[in-house]
Amino acid sequence: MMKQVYLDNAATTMVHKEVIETMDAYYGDLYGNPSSIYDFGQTAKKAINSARETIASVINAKADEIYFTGGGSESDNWAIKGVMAANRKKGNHIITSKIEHHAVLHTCEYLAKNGYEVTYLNVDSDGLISLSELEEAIRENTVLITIMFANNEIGTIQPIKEIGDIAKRHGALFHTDAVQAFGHVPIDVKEMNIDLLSSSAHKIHGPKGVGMLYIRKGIKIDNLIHGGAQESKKRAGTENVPGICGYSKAAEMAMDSMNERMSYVSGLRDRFLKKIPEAIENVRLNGHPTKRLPGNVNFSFEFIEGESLLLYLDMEGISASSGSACTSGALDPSHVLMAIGLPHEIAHGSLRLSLSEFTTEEDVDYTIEKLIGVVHRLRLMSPLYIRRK
Amino acid sequence: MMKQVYLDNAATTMVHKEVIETMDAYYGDLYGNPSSIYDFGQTAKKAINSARETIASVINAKADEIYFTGGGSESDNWAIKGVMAANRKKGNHIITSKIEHHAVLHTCEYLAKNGYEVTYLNVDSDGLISLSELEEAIRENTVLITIMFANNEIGTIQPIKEIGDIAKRHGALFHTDAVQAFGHVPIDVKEMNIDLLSSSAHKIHGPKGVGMLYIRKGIKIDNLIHGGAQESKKRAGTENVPGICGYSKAAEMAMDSMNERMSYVSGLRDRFLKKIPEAIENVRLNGHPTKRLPGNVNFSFEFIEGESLLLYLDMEGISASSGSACTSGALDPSHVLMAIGLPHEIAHGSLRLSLSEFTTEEDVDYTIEKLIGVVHRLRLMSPLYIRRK
Amino acid sequence: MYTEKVMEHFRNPRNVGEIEDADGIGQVGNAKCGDIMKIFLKIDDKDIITDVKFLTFGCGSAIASSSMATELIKGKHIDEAVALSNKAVIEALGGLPKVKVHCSVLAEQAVKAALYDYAQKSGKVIAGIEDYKPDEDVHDYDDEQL
Amino acid sequence: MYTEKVMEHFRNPRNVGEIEDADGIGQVGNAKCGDIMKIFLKIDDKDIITDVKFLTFGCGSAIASSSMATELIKGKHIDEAVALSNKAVIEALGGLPKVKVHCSVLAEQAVKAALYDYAQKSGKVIAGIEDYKPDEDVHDYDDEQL
Ligand SMILES: Cc1ncc(COP(=O)(O)O)c(C=O)c1O
Ligand SMILES: Cc1ncc(COP(=O)(O)O)c(C=O)c1O
Repeated sequence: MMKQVYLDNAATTMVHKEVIETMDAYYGDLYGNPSSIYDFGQTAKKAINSARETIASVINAKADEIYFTGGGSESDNWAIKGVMAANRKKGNHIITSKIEHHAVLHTCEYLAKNGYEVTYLNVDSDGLISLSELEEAIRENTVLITIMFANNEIGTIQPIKEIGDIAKRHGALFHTDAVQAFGHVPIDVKEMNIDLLSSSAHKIHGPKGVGMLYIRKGIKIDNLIHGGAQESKKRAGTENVPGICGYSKAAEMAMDSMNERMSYVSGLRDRFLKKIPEAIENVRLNGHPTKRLPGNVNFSFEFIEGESLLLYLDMEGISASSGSACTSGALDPSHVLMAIGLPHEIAHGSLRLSLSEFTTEEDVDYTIEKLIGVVHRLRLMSPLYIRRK
Repeated sequence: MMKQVYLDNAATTMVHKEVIETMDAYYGDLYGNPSSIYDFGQTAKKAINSARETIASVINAKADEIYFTGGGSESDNWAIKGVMAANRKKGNHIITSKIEHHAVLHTCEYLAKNGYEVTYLNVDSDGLISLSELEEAIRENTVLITIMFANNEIGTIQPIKEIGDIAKRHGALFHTDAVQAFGHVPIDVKEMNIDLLSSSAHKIHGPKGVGMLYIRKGIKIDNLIHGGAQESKKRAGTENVPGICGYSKAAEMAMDSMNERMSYVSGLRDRFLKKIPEAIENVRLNGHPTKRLPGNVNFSFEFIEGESLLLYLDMEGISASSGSACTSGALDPSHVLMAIGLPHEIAHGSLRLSLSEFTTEEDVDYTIEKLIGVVHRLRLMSPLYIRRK
Repeated sequence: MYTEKVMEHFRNPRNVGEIEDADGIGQVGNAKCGDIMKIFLKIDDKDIITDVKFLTFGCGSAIASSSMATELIKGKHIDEAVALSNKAVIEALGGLPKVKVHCSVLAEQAVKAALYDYAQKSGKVIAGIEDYKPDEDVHDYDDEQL
Repeated sequence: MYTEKVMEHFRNPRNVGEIEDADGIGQVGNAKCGDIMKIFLKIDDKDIITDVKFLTFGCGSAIASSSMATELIKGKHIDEAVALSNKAVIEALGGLPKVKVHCSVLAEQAVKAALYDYAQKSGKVIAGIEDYKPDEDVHDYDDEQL
């Protein structure tokens, strides 16, 4: 069989065996509904409450500040719509950045069409927001600042503690989309003054379709999903017990391995960051050189287009991703690459390699070797490259 | 080991072995993200599209009218909030019934606090709405009629086709919460003129945390969860591939066994309906005697309270549910039992037994035998019963 | 949900029943709210509670609270019994869920009601029962905590 | 996502490269939009396309469409080549995803542009190229279908 190298861990991750085992127990004999009073249901209830403790401990929150959801997108939507609806008396202004995930951006755009005001902060060429621009953007009626912890495409990590301080100082609430950061880098909601935080299980080798929203005690927020009394009446719906327990197992494993894993994975990342520019000319690193996720590598290769690059890599058994418009069927390349100032034609040729603890040094070297060939092949087909010669 | 009789299938169901196997494959090797273009992701994409076909076939819809969600509550919230937001020009009036699930009722109450108008239709003592009351309630500005297919507590099945006809005749949209009906009784969205329909996988031996909303082609609806382009841009979030495939497997099995299962399960139900009143005095059947879900049994036992009843049954290995206020920590007993006109003290003593294809005749007889003893024991403790003697 | 102690009292409630010739009978709660407790006292001439029985319509913790309350006052002097607090019942039960705390209040009130009845019938004055009002609604639900 | 035929042409694109002394050269698209196609034609005195090459900057279907289009016109008379439609390219590829249909349009336009260039240079009139406007934007995205 051909070598398989999975380098799209920012999209989704392989589920840990231990996580599958945990879930199977709850799919199998322990299928009770946690809202039921018989023994069988109470076992399920205990399981999700212990999961709540575990998840809370990852970000130094309290268990009763964790609300389980159906994923990162739901958490982002809930945080923003819920806080804005519950605080209408205070104001209608949101501050966010131009490089947020669509779960935040499209939510803000929807609110903007419905009577809310949104400021989209710029980022510099490394993808960092400016703290002074943020501070200037805050107004009397600013209710919420929502800035992602780490970017899913270029990996840049924002100065979260500083943003939290500014928010606190000005009496605005601070939500951070930590879907890419949770379990990958240390997070302390107390120290960083984070009021709300989104996470999603499938980015840390847990199941798809489960996530959580941390809501600091006392924050006013409307429900996004009304109904039953689950999740302290804040998020209705029969609890996804197996998913939640799998999420907890994955979080526990992520916590236990955090330090070791960070240094291992960022070592592999730095191998890519060093070797690719050495091996291939006309490449550009996207994202901050050091303030970036341990597992994120993002380069633009001039003169070629990302989708073809991905497909040729796929033929070599390498799974990766691109900010090219063509991969998504969109007209423009990724809004993130545009926001850091890449010209369209360079943005089209971007490649994201996202690593995990399962990535090996051989994977890295194999990928670089194949990448050299594929880029060369595509350039020889490219009118932009040929003209240049 | 003590005999275990699970009679709370309306709360949640045991997951089929075949469903767990299906899911494990997608948790395991096939963990790719369906939005990715490499082979690996495309396999996942094909899997969810084939699931869409299967689920659609259960209700005679088209595959592209099925949108996967995180469960029945999300589907209900989305249907109601999404349709009302997208059709504000047409009006702001919703018609629903007093016995809807909280996922519908609390959503309507939330909208009522935010500038919408809601009419709550009465039901008769069997739990049926009145078609003439419905027709009279429709106004110029009525956008949506949302009436559940079958009630989760008392099992009563509404005249759905007739409601669909009325909605169509008056140009209103018709949503039905079919969480309890999907896969249990035949549904044909075309013939019944249903515009939107909610379902949830864990009620048909599928996984918790997955559901769907059927949206008839051409219906205007806003997103509830904004973000990525998944689900034809209508419902953001990385698809819960294992959950969706498990849901599909469960739906397929439900379809294949529907006729046989309906007659088997309703046979057991009728055994309960016949034997309980024969064996125990001062009982009242709740819900319609014949227009009810195959698996639903609901009785009130005078002079006793539901939670104690459940706990004593639990000690005999029987898992069931009650509309008693005490089980939920609420002040009033279930709004459904109130709406069909039960006095408080009788509503407090209600017991729901919900069956499945895994229920046996021995289970029924064992339950009746234990029930006789437990009811007797509680009555001997009850000042209401003793006074009466 | 419930502690082992609650379940034990629920499973095997002590002192269930009536006392035909009771010296004091107290009933609190109502069927509408889902719980009624009725307590029967037999009191000797030294004001010692020699026997006590209860009848309860209510949930698991209502039954367990009744059972525990009767145990706690059995053989006690009425002055001790009147001092029985709902906290003592909760403590003896090893705790109650927040939403069920009213059951212990109900038990306390049922004891007081029976003692009040005894005081009325016997013409005695029991210290500590002065503020007892037999018809007060003892529900103290805290919706936030449900 | 792509048919086997598309993938086959993408994997092994035919006629990649330049023709040094081409009789007609056409280029369409732009880097901003993510695809550029350049087609080189060698045409003999009987107006037969004896050789054709392409260079493409673009996605998988852009490369496959270029490859297929060059195959479809190679050895053909220019009157036949000018009639090449994007539909013919799609058909020959066994279909394209809706969002990728513009790639086939681009291929059709690149062929037309090269023929137009040939017509300009040679002073010939090619029936069917009258409505061709070399600078038109050929993107026809249908956002609904993305
Ligand atoms: C009628 C009805 N609607 C909605 C729901 C909510 O479904 P879920 O728990 O999957 O969110 C349920 C079950 O809990 C139900 O019975
Ligand atoms: C930064 C970020 N936010 C939100 C999401 C959405 O999470 P989910 O797919 O679990 O809804 C993702 C991943 O897709 C992400 O990377």
